[in-house]
Amino acid sequence: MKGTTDMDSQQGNFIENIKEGSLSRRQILKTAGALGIVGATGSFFDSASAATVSPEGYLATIKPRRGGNMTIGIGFGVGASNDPHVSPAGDQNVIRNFNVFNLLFWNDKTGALKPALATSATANSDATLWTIELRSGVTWHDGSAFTADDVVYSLKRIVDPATNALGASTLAMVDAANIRKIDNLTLEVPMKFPFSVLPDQLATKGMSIVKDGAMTFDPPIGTGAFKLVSGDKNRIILERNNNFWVSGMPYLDMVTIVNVMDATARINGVRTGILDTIYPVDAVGAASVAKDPKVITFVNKTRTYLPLYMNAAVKPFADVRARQAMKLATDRESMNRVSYAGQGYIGNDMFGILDSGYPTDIKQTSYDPEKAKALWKAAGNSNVKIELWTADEWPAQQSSATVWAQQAKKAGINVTLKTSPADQFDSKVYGVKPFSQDYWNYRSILTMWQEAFNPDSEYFKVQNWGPEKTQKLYKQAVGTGDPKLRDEITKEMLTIFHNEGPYIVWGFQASPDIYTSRIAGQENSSVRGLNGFHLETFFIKPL
Amino acid sequence: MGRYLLRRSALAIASLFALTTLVFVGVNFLPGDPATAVLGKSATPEKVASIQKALGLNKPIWEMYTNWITHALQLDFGHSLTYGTGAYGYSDAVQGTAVSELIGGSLKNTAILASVSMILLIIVSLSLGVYSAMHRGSIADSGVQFFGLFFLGLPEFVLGALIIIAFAFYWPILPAISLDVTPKNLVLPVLTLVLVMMGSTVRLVRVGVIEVLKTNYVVTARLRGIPERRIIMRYVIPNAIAPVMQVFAIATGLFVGGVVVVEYLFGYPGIGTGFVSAASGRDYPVVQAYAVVLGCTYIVANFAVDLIALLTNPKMRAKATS
Amino acid sequence: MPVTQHSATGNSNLLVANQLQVQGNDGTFTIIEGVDLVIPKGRTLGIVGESGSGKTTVAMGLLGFSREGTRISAGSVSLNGENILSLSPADLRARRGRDISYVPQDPSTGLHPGIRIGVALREMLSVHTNNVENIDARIEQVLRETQLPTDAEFQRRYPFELSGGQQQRVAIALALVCRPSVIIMDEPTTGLDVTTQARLIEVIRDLVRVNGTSLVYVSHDLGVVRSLADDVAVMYGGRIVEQGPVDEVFMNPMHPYTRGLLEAVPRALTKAFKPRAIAGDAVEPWDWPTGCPFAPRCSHHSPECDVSMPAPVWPKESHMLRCINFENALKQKTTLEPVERKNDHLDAGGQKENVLTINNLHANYSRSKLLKGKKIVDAVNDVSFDVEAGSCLAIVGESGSGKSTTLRCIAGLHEPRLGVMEFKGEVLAGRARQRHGDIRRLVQIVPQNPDSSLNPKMTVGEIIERPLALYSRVPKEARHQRVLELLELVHLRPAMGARYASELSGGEKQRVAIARALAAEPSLLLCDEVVSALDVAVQASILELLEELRNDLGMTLVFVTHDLGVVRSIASQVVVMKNGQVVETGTTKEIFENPRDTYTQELLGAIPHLRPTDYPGAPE
Amino acid sequence: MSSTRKKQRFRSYFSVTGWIGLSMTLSVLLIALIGPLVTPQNPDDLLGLPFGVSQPGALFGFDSYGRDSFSRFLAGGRYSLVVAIIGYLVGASLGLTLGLLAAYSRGWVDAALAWTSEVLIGFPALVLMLLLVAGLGTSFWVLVVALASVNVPRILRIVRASGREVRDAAYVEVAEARGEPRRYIMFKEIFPSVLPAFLVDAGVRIPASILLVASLSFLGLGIQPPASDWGLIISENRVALTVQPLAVMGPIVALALLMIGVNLALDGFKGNKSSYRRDIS
Repeated sequence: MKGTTDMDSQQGNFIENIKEGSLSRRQILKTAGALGIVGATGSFFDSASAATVSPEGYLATIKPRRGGNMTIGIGFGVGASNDPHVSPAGDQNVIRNFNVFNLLFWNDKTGALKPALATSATANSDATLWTIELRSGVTWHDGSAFTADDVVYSLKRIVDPATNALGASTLAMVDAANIRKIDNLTLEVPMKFPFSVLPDQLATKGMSIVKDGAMTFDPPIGTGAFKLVSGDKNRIILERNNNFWVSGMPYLDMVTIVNVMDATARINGVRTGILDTIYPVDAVGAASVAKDPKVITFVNKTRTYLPLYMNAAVKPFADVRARQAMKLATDRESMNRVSYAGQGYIGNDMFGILDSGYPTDIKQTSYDPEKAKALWKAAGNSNVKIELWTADEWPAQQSSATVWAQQAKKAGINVTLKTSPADQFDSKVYGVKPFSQDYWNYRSILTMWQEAFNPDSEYFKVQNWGPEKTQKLYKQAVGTGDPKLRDEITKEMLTIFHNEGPYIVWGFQASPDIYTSRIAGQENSSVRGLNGFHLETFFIKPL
Repeated sequence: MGRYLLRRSALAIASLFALTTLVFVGVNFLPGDPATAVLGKSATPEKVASIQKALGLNKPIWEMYTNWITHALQLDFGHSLTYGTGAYGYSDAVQGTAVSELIGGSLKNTAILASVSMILLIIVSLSLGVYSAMHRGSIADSGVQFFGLFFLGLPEFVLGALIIIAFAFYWPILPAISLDVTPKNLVLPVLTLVLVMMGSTVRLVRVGVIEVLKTNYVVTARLRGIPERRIIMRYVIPNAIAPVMQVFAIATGLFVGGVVVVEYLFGYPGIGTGFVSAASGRDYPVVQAYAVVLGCTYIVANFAVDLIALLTNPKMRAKATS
Repeated sequence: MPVTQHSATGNSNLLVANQLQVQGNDGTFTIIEGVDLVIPKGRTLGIVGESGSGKTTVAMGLLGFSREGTRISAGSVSLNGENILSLSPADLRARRGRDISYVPQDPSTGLHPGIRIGVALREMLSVHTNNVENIDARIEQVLRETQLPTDAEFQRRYPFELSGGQQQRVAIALALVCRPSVIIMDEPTTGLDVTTQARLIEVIRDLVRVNGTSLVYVSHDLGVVRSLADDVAVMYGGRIVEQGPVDEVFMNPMHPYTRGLLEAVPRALTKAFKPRAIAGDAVEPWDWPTGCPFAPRCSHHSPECDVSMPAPVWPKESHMLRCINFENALKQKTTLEPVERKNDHLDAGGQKENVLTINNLHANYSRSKLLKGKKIVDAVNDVSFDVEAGSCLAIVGESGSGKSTTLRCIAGLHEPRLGVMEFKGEVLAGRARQRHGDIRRLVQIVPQNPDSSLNPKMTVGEIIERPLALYSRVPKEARHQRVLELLELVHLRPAMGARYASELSGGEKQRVAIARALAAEPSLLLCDEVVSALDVAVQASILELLEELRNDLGMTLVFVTHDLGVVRSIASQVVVMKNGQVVETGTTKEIFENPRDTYTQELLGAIPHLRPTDYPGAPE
Repeated sequence: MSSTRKKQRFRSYFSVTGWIGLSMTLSVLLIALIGPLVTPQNPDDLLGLPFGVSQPGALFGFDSYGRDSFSRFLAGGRYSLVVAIIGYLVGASLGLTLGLLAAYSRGWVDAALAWTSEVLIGFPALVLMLLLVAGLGTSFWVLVVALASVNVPRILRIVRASGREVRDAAYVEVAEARGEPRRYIMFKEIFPSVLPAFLVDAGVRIPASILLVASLSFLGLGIQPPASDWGLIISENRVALTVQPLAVMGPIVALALLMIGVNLALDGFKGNKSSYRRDIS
């Protein structure tokens, strides 16, 4: 769709300068997501018939105001560290880091790349040197000024092996030793090889900008909309950063994030008004509150996806016909219905839906048990037994796997569903078992490719698929400064991926949010629920 | 009596020692590498090595043990692998949050939940148990028996859910989840725990009291014309108390399990929640500390019960003194 | 309705029970029925009977009390002319302990373990009297009366810190402290040593005489009742079968049951005749026949006996009994054989052969518990004696004398610390398991308590068969036959083989235990208080059996007992023990007729005995 | 002993409530055992809307995935029942042997066993199981071993306690005096008397084991989806207790009936009339 193309329009400038305050609420409202709020009376499951209210209509009547406290219930994942570069992946960490620290670029609710601490990033003609201009007038939570030194320090720290940062491989193309400050608000980032989509990389979650020299983060000093007041393993308290660089925001005085491990307890919390909202909500949870008039339900049609991966280096998945049979044995509608209440985008074994480089003209693969059976047989797998490993780690993970196994059996694939305890999935299943599940939040097509499908990618070993022709295409894509050409190349790559790839991408996550009626400022985000974690946009409804 | 106390304490300490050893051995010999478990999807050989170093896994087991136990004796259970800036052993300079600091708050919360429930449980089971033993066969007795049985049949996770529906949805007077420790927030978790445990304890108290009522000295006291009230207060309860306390001590084991489930159900910020998440996150130092704390509860409860028995039974007291 | 002569004198009758009946709550069984009792002021009534005869139920019924699961279903109890059964619970409670008091059977369980003696006495006074002033004086007085120490230190003691005799005196003091006009005592001396019992009986007798208190004294021990009571009621199957002044009833018993009881009592002070058992077992409440409960065991049984419970008759003015055939029965003269033992003659014959020799035996109990240190209690201290082949040696002594420990050493259940035991010339190892197979077989033990001597989960047949299998003396096929033979040997019906211990009476259990020992074909049979837990009527039959087996099978018996009467009726040789040491040994004749040691003399003097004239049909 | 009395005793083996309890217990066990064979629908098939309500052919409506709740209920009892029973049996055989050994041995063997079991009991059952399952995964045998290790020390304690009462009984001494081997005394003389206490304990412990497995499933660490299991069914569907209660009611009621039934049966068993009469006389 739109997104990056807007920014790519200026010649030589990959990124459009964004004026101060351009990220206003009004603009957000204009570009609101495709799907509206499900009214309080409508059921999550028969929303087709329910009256949906357009976000403009809903929000236009309410003026945002300052003040108030919002309590968010989250099942705290494992561990917590205020160091944004090493913080584990648990939602509580991501939300805290995202709101205490800032990235240079971030995705808005449509997925469009927007400048945050940077105002622009400009590459030279062969995309080997990037010049990043920084926003002026930004201050750290301790009152000191934000400068290029902070960014230089942060990027070097991320890449430094001693830090053990989670995002190190995301910046593998950066020649970190030679990152250089030009002036207080400008720096130069040299590349190891031509790389034209650096801003996309910089918008991923591990790229938080920390203060120059920061080693310990108790308390964390960031530039984000909120300051950390306190945080332990059960409760995180954030308060408004009055000097936040987006004027007028945030609205809330305080945000309390509490640990409620049990999903049912979280939902009970919203239904009884103890929690204002929770994250995440799955289809089952949303269904259980569908008729509750005290709860507002939002459905975010996101670009997050939960593919089933096949390790292409392992029998029977080494045979492309086997992989195709598996894709044909997938009843995407059923999986979408059970896991996403029928509200997610149906997947066509490719990622990057809604991006400009996504091929929309490829025929949708649909459930064809007969053809699947024939292909599976042709690949010589009639008597092969396979195991599908799942866990209850991610929303919809278990339900989608359960449905898949049921449907695949009907297509003659002898599959057994195996469930691992959630906490052992990462270590004992993911990348170990040849057929299991993966979870990817939104990132651009090329960033995704860089993380998983080049032989030197961090997660390549999980599926071991990456034919030479796609590797060549990838090099071309990141080497070109022409966005149109780049889109053409990614379309070609994804077509190959669709035909031969190791992923069964059966759908994109419809992520419901539920709120108590006092909360306003909700938006539909195609990135993730809870306004894509942009807590600065929430406010308390005036009485 | 002093010598008896000394002996009993020695036994308790020995039990504690055995328990800690067991915890250490149990946690360290469980299959699965804590380093990869902690790091999950992002494990690299370097990160694994640094975690192993932080945990001291590269040292011989006996050295790990002596190290751990000497620190544990000083209530130092090491540092968390998953909490704090230096968690995950990413840096040599900083370590994760101290385990004692990490579990301190939740321990207090659980102590409140558990002791309020236990005290209430003791009061309720004693009064209902004594009453129904004294009025055997009456309608009230049958009622107590029936309700005891009814609650016996409902596990915590069912009863808790039903209680939430009753008192937070249909009759919304109490919070459905208990995010912090206030009297109002304690009501439903405590109610759940007490009702679930009551099923068995009331019955056991009743049986215990009936045993005492059958004793020769109670019959004799009646025949000496001692008033009924006095018989209950002076003859029945003091003699029923020791065996009944034994019941409660044994119930602590069950009780701790119940606390874990109830905390989970109500989102209560206690060690139950902490234990489950630390176990699932393989934060071994934290798991060890929790296991020691939970085990201690039982040892301490038994110790307390023996003390009560000692104080209420002059015969034992005399033996202990001699 | 006049019951006895005394009842006519109105006022002087303090306590009168009229047609008292106690039933199970569901009404399916009756524990006592038609009980008429009169206790005049200052007199003592003894109630005697076997266990299960309902005497304790009567005693409690006199206080308007019935045990859990039972209720007083008919009759009245009047105290000073007032029917206490119609009183409100509170009024009844106020009478108990103040006007009529109770002394329980077992003082060690009848006293609250956690209340100090002084406190308990004070409690009685504060509950029952308003007079607060003289409490201390009254407590001191009652302690003196019961010959207990009066000092404050004693009053601060707990019951467990007292000896058995002291505990019972405290129980009596509690019953006495409010100066009731009637005291009910339920077997207050059972379980006490003879010497202690003798002293306690003195105390009771003095108290009753000095205070003019009426006393109901329940006991199974005819000797005790004989020495203490003015009147006696004999109970059987929940009814009073004979009643009258004690002299009259004991010297002139008319009911076949009373006569049977008197014949069954083993006597220490005369060798005139052997005790004789009453055939059959005592009847239990739910097995009551419609007629006379004693009829099934009665040798004068006639068809009319089974029709209904015989009505009371008064052959003499004050002598009541319930039997329709008593006149016929009285005509039949009983013949009793005198005590006579083979071994008495062996002494003279001089062909001595010792089966067992005990030399300088020392044994102790060391209790070592984790972290508790060792505690050594001397139980047997330098004991030596010989047992002649074919004889019966009795070891007598009071509790704690070491008599049972000595026996357990011989049986290989307790390892002696020092000393040598020789059996047929071979040294006996301390533990049975270390002993040579044949020695293990030849020495067998019959334990004390019939209730725990048989495995309740095995049938009688299995129990008796086990030694046959263990020692492999009998081929497998023949074992069943052998079990039947052994049952016959101990006078049990073959059908008993299929029963479980819980279905047997005490006497039957003891017979099975003996049969089990006999199955090993032992030459030495160790009997540990084998009759002490049995009713007197059954006791005699077991003694008869042992005597018979010894004569027929040529076994040697070592018999441990505290009952001198039993000793006299069975033993040829006696070892008297005290505090772990032997104080005197000798033939039965020597010990009983010419005791040399003062302790032996004391023991003999302490026995509450029947009088020579108490034996109907006794040969002079 | 008359035959009428025997009959009376037989009839009074269980009181009326005891019989009710027994039949409750047996019917739950029956459902659990034959349930999987008689499910009207395939319990894994997606047949309706998630949390769809009751309709013809779907008596209890649909569960969180749209599967037939009734069929899943029928299919959901067997596995945890089998796990619980095998886990119990493994634990019981070990606990019984060690308990008898402790009861008979006295001395240091007894002290060591008693003390070890006390220490092990110090670990709350659920916590011990969580630890083991966290380390070893959730396969059938891990659950069995975890349950067994929970049960061993507890059974040992009960067997030891009631064995000690028998240990000093005269008939055991007589057997010792006869020179009987240890094995004979433990298993032939002592064990039969321990049996009633052991069985009463079994009656409580087997349902408790079932409940423990259910609690574990509830916490997500026991039997894993998509298996149908009562604990899991409750865990998966309790969120909709207000919307589609029928999805969870089957297992809830079954577990409750099982626990109540077992307790009623045991109470009824203890209230045996002949022993009551023995008390009186």
